[in-house]
Amino acid sequence: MKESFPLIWIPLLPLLGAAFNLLLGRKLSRRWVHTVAVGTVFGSLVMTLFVLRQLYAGWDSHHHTMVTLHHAVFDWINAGAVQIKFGLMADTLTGVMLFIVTFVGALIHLYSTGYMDHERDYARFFGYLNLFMGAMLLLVLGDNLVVLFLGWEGVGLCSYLLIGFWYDKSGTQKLGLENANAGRKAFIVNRIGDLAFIIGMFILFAAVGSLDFADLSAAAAQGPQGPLMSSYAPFGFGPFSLAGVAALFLFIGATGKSAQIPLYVWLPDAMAGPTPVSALIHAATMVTAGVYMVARMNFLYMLTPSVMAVVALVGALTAFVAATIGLAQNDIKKVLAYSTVSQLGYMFMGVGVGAYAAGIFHVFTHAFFKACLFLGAGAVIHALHHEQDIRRMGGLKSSLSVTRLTFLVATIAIAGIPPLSGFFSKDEILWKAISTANPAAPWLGPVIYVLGMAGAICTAFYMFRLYTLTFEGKCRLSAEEQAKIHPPDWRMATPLVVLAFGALVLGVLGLPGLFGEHANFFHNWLAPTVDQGAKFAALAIPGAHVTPAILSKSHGAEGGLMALSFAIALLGSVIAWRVYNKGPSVWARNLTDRFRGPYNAIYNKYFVDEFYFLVVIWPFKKIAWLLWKVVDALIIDLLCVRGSARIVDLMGRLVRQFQTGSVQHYLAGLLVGVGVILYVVAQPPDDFRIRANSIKAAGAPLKVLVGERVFFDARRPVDKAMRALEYKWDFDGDGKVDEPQAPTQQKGQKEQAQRWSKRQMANFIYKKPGRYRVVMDVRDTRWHTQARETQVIDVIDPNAPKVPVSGSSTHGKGVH
Amino acid sequence: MLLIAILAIPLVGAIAVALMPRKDEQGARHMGMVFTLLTFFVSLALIAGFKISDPGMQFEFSVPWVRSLGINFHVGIDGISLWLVLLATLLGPIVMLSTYKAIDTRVKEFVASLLILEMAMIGALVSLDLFVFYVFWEIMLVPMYLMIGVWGHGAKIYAALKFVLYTLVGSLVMLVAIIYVYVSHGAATGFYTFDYMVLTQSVWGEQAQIFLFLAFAIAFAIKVPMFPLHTWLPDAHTQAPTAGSVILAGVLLKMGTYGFIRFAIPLFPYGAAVWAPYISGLAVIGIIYGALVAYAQKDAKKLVAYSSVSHLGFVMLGLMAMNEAGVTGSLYQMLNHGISTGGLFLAIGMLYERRHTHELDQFGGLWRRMPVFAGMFMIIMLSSAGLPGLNGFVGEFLILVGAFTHHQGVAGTDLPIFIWHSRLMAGIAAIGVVLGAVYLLHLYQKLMFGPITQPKNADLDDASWREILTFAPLIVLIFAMGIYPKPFLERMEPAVKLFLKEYKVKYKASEGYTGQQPKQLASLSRSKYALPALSAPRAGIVAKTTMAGGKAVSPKVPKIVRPKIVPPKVVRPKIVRPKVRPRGGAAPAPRTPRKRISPEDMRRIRRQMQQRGRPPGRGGRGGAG
Amino acid sequence: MVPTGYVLVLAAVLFLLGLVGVVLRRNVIIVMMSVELMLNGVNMTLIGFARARGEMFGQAFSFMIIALAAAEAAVGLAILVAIFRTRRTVNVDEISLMRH
Amino acid sequence: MDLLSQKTPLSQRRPFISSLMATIALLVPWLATSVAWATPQAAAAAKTAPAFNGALWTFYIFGALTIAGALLTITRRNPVTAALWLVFTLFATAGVYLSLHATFMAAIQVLVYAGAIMVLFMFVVMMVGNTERQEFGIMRGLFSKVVALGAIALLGWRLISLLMRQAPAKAAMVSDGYGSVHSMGGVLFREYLFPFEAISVLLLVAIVGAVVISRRSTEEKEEV
Repeated sequence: MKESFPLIWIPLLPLLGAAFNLLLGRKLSRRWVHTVAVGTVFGSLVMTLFVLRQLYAGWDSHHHTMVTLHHAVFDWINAGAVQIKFGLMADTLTGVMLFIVTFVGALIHLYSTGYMDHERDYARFFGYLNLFMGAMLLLVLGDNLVVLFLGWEGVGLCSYLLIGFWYDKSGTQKLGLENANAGRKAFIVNRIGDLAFIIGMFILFAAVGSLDFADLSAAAAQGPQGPLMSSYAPFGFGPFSLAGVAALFLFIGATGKSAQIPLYVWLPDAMAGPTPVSALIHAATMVTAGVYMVARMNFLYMLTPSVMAVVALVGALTAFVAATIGLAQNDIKKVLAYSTVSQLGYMFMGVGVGAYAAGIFHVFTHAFFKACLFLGAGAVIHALHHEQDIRRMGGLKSSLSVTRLTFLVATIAIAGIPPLSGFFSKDEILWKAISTANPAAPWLGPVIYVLGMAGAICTAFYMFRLYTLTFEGKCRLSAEEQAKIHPPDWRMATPLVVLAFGALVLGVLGLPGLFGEHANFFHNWLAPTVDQGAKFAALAIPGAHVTPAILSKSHGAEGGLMALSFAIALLGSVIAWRVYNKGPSVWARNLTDRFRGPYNAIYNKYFVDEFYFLVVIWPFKKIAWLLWKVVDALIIDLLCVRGSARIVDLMGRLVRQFQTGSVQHYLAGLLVGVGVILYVVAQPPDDFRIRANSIKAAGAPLKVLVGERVFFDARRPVDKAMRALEYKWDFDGDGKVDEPQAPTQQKGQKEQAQRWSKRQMANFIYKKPGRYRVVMDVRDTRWHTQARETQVIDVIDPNAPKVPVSGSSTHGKGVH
Repeated sequence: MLLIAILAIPLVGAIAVALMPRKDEQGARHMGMVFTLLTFFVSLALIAGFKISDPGMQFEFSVPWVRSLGINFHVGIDGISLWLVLLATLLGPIVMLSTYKAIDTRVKEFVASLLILEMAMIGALVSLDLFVFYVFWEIMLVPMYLMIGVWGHGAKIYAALKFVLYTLVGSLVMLVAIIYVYVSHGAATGFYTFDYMVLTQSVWGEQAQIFLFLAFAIAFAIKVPMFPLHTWLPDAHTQAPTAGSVILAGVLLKMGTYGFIRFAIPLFPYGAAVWAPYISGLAVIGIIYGALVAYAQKDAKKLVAYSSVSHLGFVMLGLMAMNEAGVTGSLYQMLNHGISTGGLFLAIGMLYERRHTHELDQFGGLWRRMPVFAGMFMIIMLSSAGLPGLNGFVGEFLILVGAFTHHQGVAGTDLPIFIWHSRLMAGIAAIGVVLGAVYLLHLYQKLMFGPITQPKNADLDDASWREILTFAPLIVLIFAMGIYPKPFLERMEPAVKLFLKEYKVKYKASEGYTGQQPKQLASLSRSKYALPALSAPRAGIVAKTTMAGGKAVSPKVPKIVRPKIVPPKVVRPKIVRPKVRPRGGAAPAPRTPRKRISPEDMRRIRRQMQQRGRPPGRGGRGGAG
Repeated sequence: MVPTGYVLVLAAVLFLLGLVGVVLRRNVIIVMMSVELMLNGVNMTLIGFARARGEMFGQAFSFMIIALAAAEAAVGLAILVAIFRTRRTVNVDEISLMRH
Repeated sequence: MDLLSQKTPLSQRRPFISSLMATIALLVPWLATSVAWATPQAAAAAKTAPAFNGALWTFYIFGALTIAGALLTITRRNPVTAALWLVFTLFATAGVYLSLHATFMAAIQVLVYAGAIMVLFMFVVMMVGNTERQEFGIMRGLFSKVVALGAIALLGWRLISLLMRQAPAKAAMVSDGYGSVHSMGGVLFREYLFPFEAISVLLLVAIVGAVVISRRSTEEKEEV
């Protein structure tokens, strides 16, 4: 851990350049703009070389040890458990990426000064380009996933800005929204990838508690008991190992960024941006970020063979599918775009089978020859004034000789014809693919090898088709267009030459095992960082981890396979050369006619864009509109909010009817009220009941003995108001008033009717047994109401013989 | 004293502006600018004087306001409310600056209401007395209502009325809860007070807490606004003037979330635990729903309004995650939302000043004409979309991490986990981040990119220096808070730690406690507010509130003794047998005849009375003889 | 000697007739007169009970009522005149709005 | 209730004379009986002679006249006729008061009520002028009228049925000075002193009120 070198300056320099250009650039002359822009990038390149020297010094090729430069800049996010520091680190893997980014970046900056010479927003372009360089360098240098994510989304932003650079044009000439849409599509697809990436980060954080690569690798090193190996069932789906789930989510993020199968749709549209942008971002640097991330997290991926299988398979599939689409494209940049997607597929195939060094080496070589191809195409487009359809070009080798030569070298390299770098890196990947055994998916090796080889043939074919249609044969341009062709000036030519030379020579860095154990410089260089994963995996999942099969020892097989891939590459190239030598050939025409169906599928890119539109974009728009109009406007707003207001209004209107203003209506209401109150209040009491001998059973005939004094009680249960009630009793049912006895013998029915007493209780002695009906009349003097209550009483003679009562008790006749 | 100054300056400003002559519009604007800037600079002193390590309340000031009810004008700030006050005071001058060209009718009244609104906002943020909080909460409505109703455009009356009524309904529910708290606390401890510091020391029964929290939650949920209660926001925003929208989005929306973190959760921890799953569920729905509906909008302001629903859904999710990362993240996201959405509204306001329309279709290709404006607008848009390196990302990252690690123990302790599937919710909320990018890029593209379609757009002038000056502080803050959030986070940290520690203590105390009356917890460490010991006779408030000057003032609150209710003794009426009056027509017994007075005697008596001044003549009941 | 029951009944009838007049008639003057009738009914009740109890209070009270009736009539008619002057009508139904 | 809308014979058309004649027809017997009653001897004679209950017969006569007067007051369309019939009713009521030994009240009734208040009514009626045609459509608001009538009927029936069934409470014996000015003065200036003063204040207020209201109207006249 050496703090020797302030690594922050490598990304900071381009960022400062970007700030300078974006803020002040508009006002300054072009000289200022591009000197600052190119200067800062070359500054970073120099610093990178310095770092590489230090790394080289500390690197021991035999014992696979290296030195890592660290630079903890400041505490970034710290809230309780979340302690994220903004730290940078540089080890051998970073070294390689740094070199690619800065070297190719510097060349492309130089190239851009020529390419964008007549452009109006000159400063803005270079501002964005520098911003991109800064973000990419941050991504590569970050020492924890969050800083990597910072760079990750930073480059996503820059690709959005640069793709939509000609924001008011469709394509390069006519006005329209296409470029802007392409930029937006790129950003959103990247963002979807980033969504998965961030979830992966959270899973790792929840398990390990930190996101620094050092801590993560330490957690991975803890073997089976480590946090990474604990079982984890996200969203209820089956128990996977935590490392597996996190790795999968991170890989989905990588597919978004590096344009693999599900999320590659944005890359072909990204060609809407200026060609140097395509060269830098969509060929050399940004798209390789995914591969770098997988390589950096090799310790995580090695723990989960199943996810590595997924990575390899997706890579292989992408390689093959993209290559087939490439066959049928007629736009020079579209062909190169699909070629990039295909080559990225190869890289993921490499890292997917555990051959991280091979994958990164392919990134290294691909950066050179793909950049060279793109810049060559750029030179052609620049010369032909934005003509991109290869069918209308042809025969440019005479006018653009330098471009033709560099383009040819790069084409041979990418086709995979030795001794150029392309062959070595691609062959290494194919060799590692077939020779590595992945216990989780034993069938994986051969399958991806076949896919890879098929992809290789197509690559060779469409690359040479592109070359021959563009440069060979007779020129299909109109006379005056041909006149206007001008060869690229030095600023555009030198990068082409340098890159072509790189493509030619760099193969030597990664010679296959055939040439001796330590011949592969690249493998040894990356070993310290990349092979950690293998060691941890052997510890964590003994026996179940990905191991290079014994086959890798026998050089014979390797040699044979190398010859096979060379033959295939040669075959593809020669066929393409023969077919398209004279220009768009008739043979190709009727071939495509015969296979109309598949050709159509390939030409329309398997209708993936339309599929996505139908499955994702259209429903999204419809749901959004539906939610707004129905849920928001109708249900919540109209029904609940306005509804309650309307109810109140309705009630108000209802009550208003009564306010007529006419006094007499009010009086009528008053009278009704008084009437009701009087009626309710002035209710005479009516709950009279007689209870005798305080026997509670109401209704049942009362058993009383002859001669026994019977007490009758007419008090009402609740009588707080002490009503002025008067009572009259008739005990023996003879209709005469027995109680109150008349004080004086007054004759006549009227007096009897008059006699009322206020006493509520009375008593009587029955002489003869039998059944009597006691009648009580009650009068309310205040309300002048009268009520009558009856009670049946059986008087029994105690000394009469017991007669078995057999239902013969006749009514009224007592038994004597 | 400092807080009182910060509150007083806008008030004095408002009065000063109100007294100015009506015609002097430019003078009113300058006066408004002066006062808002003054408030801002004074509030900067807050940061200087703020002791980072002290978790408790600082700059406290308490003076008895209504002695008989135990209401003290008790103000103070801690880590949680410090930055929100700063946000309010920062947005003040920015909004003032943006109204120089926007408002031209009744400028004087506008500036006055703006200043009063600022005072009310700061008041609500710093008040530590439930009653004072409620008063400021209501005062906030009035100027906002005026702003939307008077200076708004389109269906402004409807929008203003809907805004006020919606918030009012909520706050009335809260008032009921506040009163219940006041009474029950008084009844239990015999010590009636609205003081938040004292109330947080006692814990209510489980059942009571559930309903009380719900009452508070409704009021604050409307203000946040959370998913089903949000329909007032789009209307209020589209019809409000630029300044109104910025202040409404910048600070007023934070009142809801601030209310949750200051009052609802600490006072009723158990209630918070019970309702947490539902609230975070609604928050997640709000995130997705807000984003989707925002994408479908044709009106720029409506789009940004719905984006606020989505962003504040994040804040609520973080809050309910109830761990350090989540709560700090939600606090930080409140600031971010204030800045980024405030900025968005400023930008749309500037476009409105030029084209007098919010319709997205009317714009297109403005980058060509207004590159500087487009640049600034892009930075603000990206901050709102949560691009790493800008402020939005820090907040959203913390919230999502907090929500994601919720299951590893709430508040870092062994409390039961409130929210089931917290990881699923965090996953869905992360989708909200993507949708955020979708609708914001949609907005940006409709406004800025593409060829110039409308002829009127061809001659729009670029951002003037005044507009650049308006955006400058926001952009500086966006970058500063994005790259180096340490100064902001470290001041929040102690307060959040204390918040969570107390939450744990009170949650354990209130679990299983089903009593109606609140019970006090002696274990809470707020020594400064030692409540009279349970056994000691009910002394007055012992809250030694230290004035900023260090002089201990213990406001004497009169003891209200509970009336002793004596159960009425039920007296059984004795039945008195009425004296039976003989019946029949016999006349009543003749009364004793009165001695007849001859006329001569009458004359003599009259003479005597005259000498003694009594009036002659003899009345009397029943007349003579 | 008049039985109080008869007096009360007569008073009640008088009162009710006044009530009918108030409720049914459209002309404000007639309504006012009906009110006077009702007041007379009340007076008669008072005096009837005063006579029944042999005390003067009833009559004193009805004396007050007459004074009151005078005051009420004065103010009522003043208002009536004021309304008539502005609205040219004494019909109860037309005087139903505070402002016309 | 179409009583009002029909065209009644001659007496209606010249309302004034018919009501005047009725008043005079009432005045003469009333004066005669009151004079007869005023003398103490007659009162004492009436008391002692149980056979012919003079008071009862006066009550019957004047009671009937009161009811008739009241009925006619509320049914006349022309307010002037109604006013005069009201005067007639007041005189009849005064007669009833006489039968109840309330001589002073009878005088006051005639003096204040019939004299002062009815004069005020007549004055206002004259000023307001002929508002006969105001009496259009009885049918308006029929619903509330029917409701009101129903309520009155219910209340009336209940009230009267209760009063009828009221037991004939024994009326207290009263001295012959009962109801005279003398006893009334005693009551008014002893027990009822405060109400007496209060009612005078009320009258003052009423006067001021009436003046203010009517004065305002005169200003308008200037404007008009």
